[in-house]
Amino acid sequence: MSIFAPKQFFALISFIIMVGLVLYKVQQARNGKVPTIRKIAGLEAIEEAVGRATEMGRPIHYTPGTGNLVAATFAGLEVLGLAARTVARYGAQIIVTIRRPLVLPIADEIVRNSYMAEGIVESYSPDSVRYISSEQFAYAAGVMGIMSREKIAANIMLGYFLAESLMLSETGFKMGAIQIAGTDNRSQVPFFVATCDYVLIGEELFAAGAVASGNPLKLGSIAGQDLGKIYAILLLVIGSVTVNLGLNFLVDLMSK
Amino acid sequence: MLEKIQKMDQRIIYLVLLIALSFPMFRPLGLPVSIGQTSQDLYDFIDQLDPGSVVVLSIDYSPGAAAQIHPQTIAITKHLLSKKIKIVYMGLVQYASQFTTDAIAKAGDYNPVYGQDYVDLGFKPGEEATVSAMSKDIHATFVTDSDGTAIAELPMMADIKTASDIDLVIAFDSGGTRHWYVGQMQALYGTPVGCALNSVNVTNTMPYYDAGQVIGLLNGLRGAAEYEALIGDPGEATINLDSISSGHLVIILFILFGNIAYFGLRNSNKRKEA
Amino acid sequence: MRFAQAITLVFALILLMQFFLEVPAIETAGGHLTSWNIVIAAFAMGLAAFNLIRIHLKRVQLKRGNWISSAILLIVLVVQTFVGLYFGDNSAQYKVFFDGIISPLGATMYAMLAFWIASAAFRAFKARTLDATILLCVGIIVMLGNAPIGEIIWSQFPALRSWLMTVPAMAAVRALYIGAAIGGIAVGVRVLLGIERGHLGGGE
Amino acid sequence: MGSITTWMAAIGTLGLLSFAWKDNKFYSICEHIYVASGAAHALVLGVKNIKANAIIPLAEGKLLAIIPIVLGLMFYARFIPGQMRWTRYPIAATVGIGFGQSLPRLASTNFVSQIRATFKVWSFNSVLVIVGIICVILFFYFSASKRGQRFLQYPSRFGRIIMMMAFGALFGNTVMGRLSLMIGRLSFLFRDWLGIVG
Repeated sequence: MSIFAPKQFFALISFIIMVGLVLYKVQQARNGKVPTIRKIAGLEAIEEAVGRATEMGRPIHYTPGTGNLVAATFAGLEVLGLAARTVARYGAQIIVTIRRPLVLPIADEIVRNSYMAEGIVESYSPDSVRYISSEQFAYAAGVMGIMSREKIAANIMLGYFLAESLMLSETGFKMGAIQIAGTDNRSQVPFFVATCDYVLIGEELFAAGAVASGNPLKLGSIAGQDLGKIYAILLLVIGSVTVNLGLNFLVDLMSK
Repeated sequence: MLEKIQKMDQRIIYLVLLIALSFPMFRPLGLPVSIGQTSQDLYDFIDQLDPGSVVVLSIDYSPGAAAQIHPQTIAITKHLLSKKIKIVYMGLVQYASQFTTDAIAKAGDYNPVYGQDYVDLGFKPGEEATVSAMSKDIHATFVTDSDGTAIAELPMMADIKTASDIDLVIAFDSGGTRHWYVGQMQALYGTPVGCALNSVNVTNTMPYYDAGQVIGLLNGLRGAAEYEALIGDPGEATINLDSISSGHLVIILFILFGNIAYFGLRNSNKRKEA
Repeated sequence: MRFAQAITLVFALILLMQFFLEVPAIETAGGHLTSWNIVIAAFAMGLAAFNLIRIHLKRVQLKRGNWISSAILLIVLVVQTFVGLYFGDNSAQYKVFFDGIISPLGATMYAMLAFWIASAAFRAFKARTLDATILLCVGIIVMLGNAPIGEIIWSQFPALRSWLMTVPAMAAVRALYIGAAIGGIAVGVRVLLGIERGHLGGGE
Repeated sequence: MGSITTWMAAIGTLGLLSFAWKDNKFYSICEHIYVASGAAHALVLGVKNIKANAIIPLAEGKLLAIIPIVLGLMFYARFIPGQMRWTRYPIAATVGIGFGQSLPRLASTNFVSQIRATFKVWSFNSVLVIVGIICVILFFYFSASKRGQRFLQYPSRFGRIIMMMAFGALFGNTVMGRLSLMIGRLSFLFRDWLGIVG
């Protein structure tokens, strides 16, 4: 047992179980058993937002959040690919703003590939993906300036956000932009709920890219995610019942 | 009229809010602050200490949390100096000394003598290990004060050597240093521990207070204002708390107006349709 | 593409094992990876600076929009970088940029949230729907529980506030934590196994 | 009336505050200075990090330190026409490292610790917390069948109510903190800069 880091034993077990459940459903999907996944309202709205921006001849602002390369940032980048393809198809203009230098080349690659996938790589402008500043609020100040001066018609914010969430969404509101936002940071969700037209809350953000792609394997991973929820609920119920019966085995196991 | 409120320029909100926040700075409202039990306990504990007792103030907050905690430092410093209690300032977070200097300067006309009435041992890295080490031997742990003067040359430190010589430690904490004082000093040596916290950290400290491991605690700006009221010397926190009150009031009033306008308009539209 | 995908998977597995297991060799390898990441990120910063300079230089050359601001940006960028590299980032010279620009302006941006939160509350806190009504009522109760003025109105506001924070709010926040863990792991599986590879130049 | 840095800070503060009134030239200049300063700081730290984590170890004979330098340089292949594909290697590396660092923490602090913390002796509140958590989790159930959806209808509606209560509470609770920050800035302007308040 000594090779297991103290207190992480149960986290490891849970991690393996959750990964296993996702893999199981992905495999099922690969074998042709593709699950039906319910729609996510905010995603449907992306096309509407892009369409409206095209009509108005104004750009769309997109940010994959201000976090490092964590899962939420990736979820934001996954959706960026789809949003950028829609933008390319409509011939609209997208401005992607970046805080973390590492995210810059990835976002750039994704947007360029989207244009390539639509067969119009020549329409891709290298100025569409812009690094602003690594300092949290300098990034916010810069983006607020861009939103206001470029007169954006749509504002899409999907990823990890801190206090800048409200700075950006209030500015977007003042510009009269359609706003679609999503984050896994629970303390910022309330501000998105208060200011945006569509909000992806927590988990919906992680599922968004997969759902929007329609890719069967990705849809399978969402069904696997649902099995993970059942696992969590089972733990909650069993743990709570056993503790009240005076049995502490699950608590002890989880503390390992 | 109702329509105007509905579509009101946001800037009116900003302006009114700005005025509401500034006004108390020029003319304090002096709204009464009820004293919470946790603040009262900390005050009472310090108040019953004899002159010459030793209190360690561990200045462990970041500049970001200073708005909430620094007024607590000033208020407690005032109380201790007025009771002629000896103060040992130190810090487990790097900003300690700048706050200490400021607190002494703002404490008023007690003219404490450095080395006799108070000392500043400054920032000491090492986190929990430092607390453990100083509990056994303060002189060996710190060696010098924040200016580099040997502790042995500071008269008041002659009698302050281990945790048993300390009558109270207060952790002014925006991170997690209070856990170390409770774990290393209170649990092992029985030294009383008090806490001065930013609001975020209060909830998870309550178990210590309930268990008696922490004798009392101050909750953010509000706690500071309560302490200012207890020592009868309303200062920055009391004034700022007035600003907090007027700010909240303005926001709530705007929300109410917004709702009145919304429902008023909806009803009048319905009537028109009917 | 395959090779790149393999790099992603292997690096991730090493760090996963470093977290859960205590094997000295993996400990060392994980330490290397962490410090490599810092270096790679620093190189990416060069790319970012290039991006920033290109966009603003173009604006200055074409005298487009508020090109004066862009020119000022370029000057500050060059001067501060020079001072930081020449005198060091702990020098008194460099501290001027920190105390004069970064920290006060950061504090101001942060403080302006007071404005944004007020106007957002004015708009959103309207009893239009059930959702908005709950938001409105709970929001106001908590505000009144925080401000001393609330206590003057009704002495039980602080207690009610604390119940709202520790029971319903905590339940929802915990659930979001748990959901985010499960969702994050699913994203991880998609990326590590190459089901999602937009970032590596792969299409659907 | 303070030093040069106080004046710089005060002017910048007013510049940013002016955005609340209206986007304007003064704001734009302050914004660009701030953006530049933040980027320059990242650049300075970046150089420092390359020195500390790659150049110095390399000079000490730790040859492995060449790897991140090579990977980092591959980013710049994008400027050579036709060599774009090289940039995918540093990206692949950082993505792997990023997920390797963040995923286990999700399983540990987000998942296990949060679940364990709910195991409490039953009371009205503790049961409400558990029921609330389960209903919010079910609110996000994506792959329910038609029958499943009917079953989930009520729990997920309750979950939504709990969530809205939480958002209201978190929103309301943040107001105090944000007002404190603004009070801090105002007292900087009035006390430290203008000196009109004692």
